[in-house]
Amino acid sequence: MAWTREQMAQRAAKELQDGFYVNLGIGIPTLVSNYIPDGMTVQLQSENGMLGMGPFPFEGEEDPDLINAGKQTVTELPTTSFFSSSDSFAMVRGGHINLSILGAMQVAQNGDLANWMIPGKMVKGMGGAMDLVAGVKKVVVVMEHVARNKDGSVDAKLLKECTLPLTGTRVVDLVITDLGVFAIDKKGSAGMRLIELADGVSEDEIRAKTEADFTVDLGGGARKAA
Amino acid sequence: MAWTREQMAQRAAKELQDGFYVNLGIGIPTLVSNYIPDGMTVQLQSENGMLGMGPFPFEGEEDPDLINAGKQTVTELPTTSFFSSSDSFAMVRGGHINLSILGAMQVAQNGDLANWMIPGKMVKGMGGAMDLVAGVKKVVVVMEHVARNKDGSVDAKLLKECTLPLTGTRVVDLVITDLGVFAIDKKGSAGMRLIELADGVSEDEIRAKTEADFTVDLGGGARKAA
Amino acid sequence: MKKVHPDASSALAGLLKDGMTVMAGGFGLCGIPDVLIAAIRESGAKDLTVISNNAGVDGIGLGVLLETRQIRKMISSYVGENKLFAQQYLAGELEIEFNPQGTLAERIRAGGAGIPAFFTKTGYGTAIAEGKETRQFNGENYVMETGLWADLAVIHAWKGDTEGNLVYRKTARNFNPMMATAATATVAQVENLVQPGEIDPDHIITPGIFVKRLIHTPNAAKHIEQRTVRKRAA
Amino acid sequence: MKKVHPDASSALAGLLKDGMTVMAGGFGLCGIPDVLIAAIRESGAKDLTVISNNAGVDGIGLGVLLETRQIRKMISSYVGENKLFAQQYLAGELEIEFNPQGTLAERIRAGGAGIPAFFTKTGYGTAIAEGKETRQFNGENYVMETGLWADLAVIHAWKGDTEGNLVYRKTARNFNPMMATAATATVAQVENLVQPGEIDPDHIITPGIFVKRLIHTPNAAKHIEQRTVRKRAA
Repeated sequence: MAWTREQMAQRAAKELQDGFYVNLGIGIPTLVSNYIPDGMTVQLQSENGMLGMGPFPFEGEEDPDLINAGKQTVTELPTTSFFSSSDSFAMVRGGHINLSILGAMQVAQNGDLANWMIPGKMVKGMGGAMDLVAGVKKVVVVMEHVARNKDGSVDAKLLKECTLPLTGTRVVDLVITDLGVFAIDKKGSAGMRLIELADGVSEDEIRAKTEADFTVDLGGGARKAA
Repeated sequence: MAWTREQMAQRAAKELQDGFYVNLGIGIPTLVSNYIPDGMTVQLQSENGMLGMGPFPFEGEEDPDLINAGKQTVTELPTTSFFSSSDSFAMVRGGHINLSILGAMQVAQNGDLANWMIPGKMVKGMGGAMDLVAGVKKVVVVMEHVARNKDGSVDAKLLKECTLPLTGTRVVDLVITDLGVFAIDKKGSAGMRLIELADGVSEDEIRAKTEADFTVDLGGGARKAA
Repeated sequence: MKKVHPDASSALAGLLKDGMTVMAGGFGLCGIPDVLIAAIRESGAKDLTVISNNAGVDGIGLGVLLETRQIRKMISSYVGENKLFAQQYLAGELEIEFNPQGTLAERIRAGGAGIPAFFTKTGYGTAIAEGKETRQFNGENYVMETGLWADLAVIHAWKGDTEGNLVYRKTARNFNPMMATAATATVAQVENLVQPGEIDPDHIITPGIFVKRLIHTPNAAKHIEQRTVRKRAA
Repeated sequence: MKKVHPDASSALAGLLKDGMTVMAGGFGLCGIPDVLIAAIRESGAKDLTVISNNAGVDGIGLGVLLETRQIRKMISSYVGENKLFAQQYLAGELEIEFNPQGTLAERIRAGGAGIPAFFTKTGYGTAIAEGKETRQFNGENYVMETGLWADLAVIHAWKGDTEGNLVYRKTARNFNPMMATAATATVAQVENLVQPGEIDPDHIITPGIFVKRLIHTPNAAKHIEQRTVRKRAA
């Protein structure tokens, strides 16, 4: 049984540490904020110019001047600070954010990431994604293991090489899918390692749905797979 | 009769225009603030992080947190804003300051300026001078026409080429000395022009005390001199 | 020097021309200079290159300049919310230059700070780096990006004094302060107009030197793109 | 994560080592982290490279680290007020790298912003540009300068909350905010310590992310280098 979106978010929350400053992308990454362990202090950064992001406002208390990078109304906390876009990305680019959790279309075994455009479709733009993956110390991708097409076929998303235009090269440290968790040696040559399986998911299932080469290291020694 | 320091400052004040943002160096340039014409609004910038600098404080009202770039106690005005050193020099380097008035050891006929070090003597540093002359739109030098040595001899300060280490190349627009005023075509090839004489000073006196080549343009047509 | 003007048309008088480059502040619909944008629409100035993180939505923000086809080119990081934009782009009527959001912000900051070029990791090895100089520093790969400068910047601020000193409110700050520094003329719309001295000088984000003209827009409409709320505990 | 420490020695514990690079905020004697500097002196850490606009005066500010010969090299824009500095320099005991003040400020800002190098007009054609890459952009000449990063930054702020959010007072801001961003560890001394939420989030200059530790120094001495006054009208 694969992990649900909530379970994937819960797994991603295990990457948090006390005192971390974290940027969460839209979609499943946003859910991670629901699983910050009690007693742990984590400040969320929103790249449009806010550190210390609070939850959505109560109805009737929305403030048009207080939004996150997904343009959603949010709230402030006692720890909040506001700053300009250049100061915000100085923070990102300068390596001050501990962790970025975001979605992806494709991840390659060397840590390459594609999540901003599909050739032939209308391009909306990369927003802050290229800056985040290039600048943040640790980058965690949370995504479905495979892409499901309208005709019912599936495409692998964990690849030897990305086929879509890249968001960044050698930027991903960890990939959490509905089937398991992979660590990537993005600066070195050790490639990708399968380090966890979702409940009831087998190595064989993962192998069948993964194009990338990976070794297996499920708490024991590493084994070569794929 | 050569101009006094006060008269040189008065002459420099004629370069001010309503709405100008101006940076004044230490020495005679500081005196320029005494001659801002009535009804004209000029904001003074201090490169340590202040725009809208007021006069010295009344005795007993000095604030250690409120100093100018010469480390002198100053006051704030209703128009004042404070900012960091990087924001301050972004303002300078970005060409937002209209006018910089500063002292010099030597000025060359192409606009080269030397005012920060004398080889063989202890070097104190250039502070913000190199940034100011490179970044500010118009640079006015106010200085004695010649340097008087301890043995009574004099050295020319307006030169064909500076002999001291440079603060900037092709940066000076106007030189006001105790003997007269020179305009410099710092970006072009027209060189230096004598455009005003101090009261009672002759072209001959200036020619004798100036090593630089210059043309003469005292309200009439330009004439070749030196 | 009187910087305060009675309305947007007066504040923009003499500053608009066909083919010019305009920076417009805001992120999404937050902190956008909508009153000044409306006046640009009224002016009819066309063939504009507009530098703005987003392109507004249909009928709001820069969307109103798309309706009248006054924009020839956008330099943005994300334009996803605008259907008219997509139409005009696919019809070849509109050019787009995508910049990563942080690169865009830094290019504007650099333009205003007299820095013609800088190096950044962002976009190395991607389509964004194509045709650009790359270089290694300490074993890491970087792309050279250039500073941006506009003929005109239109920005929105929360409060301004008559000297042009500005402060911003919450995330409505975004691109406004950098854009104020990176244009030949900057015009600001402020929700609250006060006298010099009424803003604590330690709180000023944009010193008046960067603001050529300003207008008071106390009743400018504010829009929410994604209204997200939570339930109150019962 | 408790950021507030009881005293300077505790706040610097584990962060000091011989041969390290330290940034110290302040301009002249204004906004200098003198309590933290005193603790560096007590620690005895030596062979320091210190990045600071000035070198203090004899017996005050960085001057106290010159007395104990803990500084091997200074990166500064102006060191004119310090006799001990001149002595040690002329004796060959102290190295100095002069940077134009704006270049120094921008190099620190760049280091903190992940920018390894940038171009500036400042110093083109002077001794400062020797050995550095130069390049033309739009017909103007520029020098390439690199970002700076330190092992430790010690800074002074007017007010800080326990999260490390900081605000500065008047011209005591100077180099402190950039240095906070450009070091592996930043330690701040604050004149006023408050709880999170007591500083308006629109007024915060240094967000807490940049501050690893802080101490409360309500009684730190402040010094005036050039006491200049005017007469009251009779």
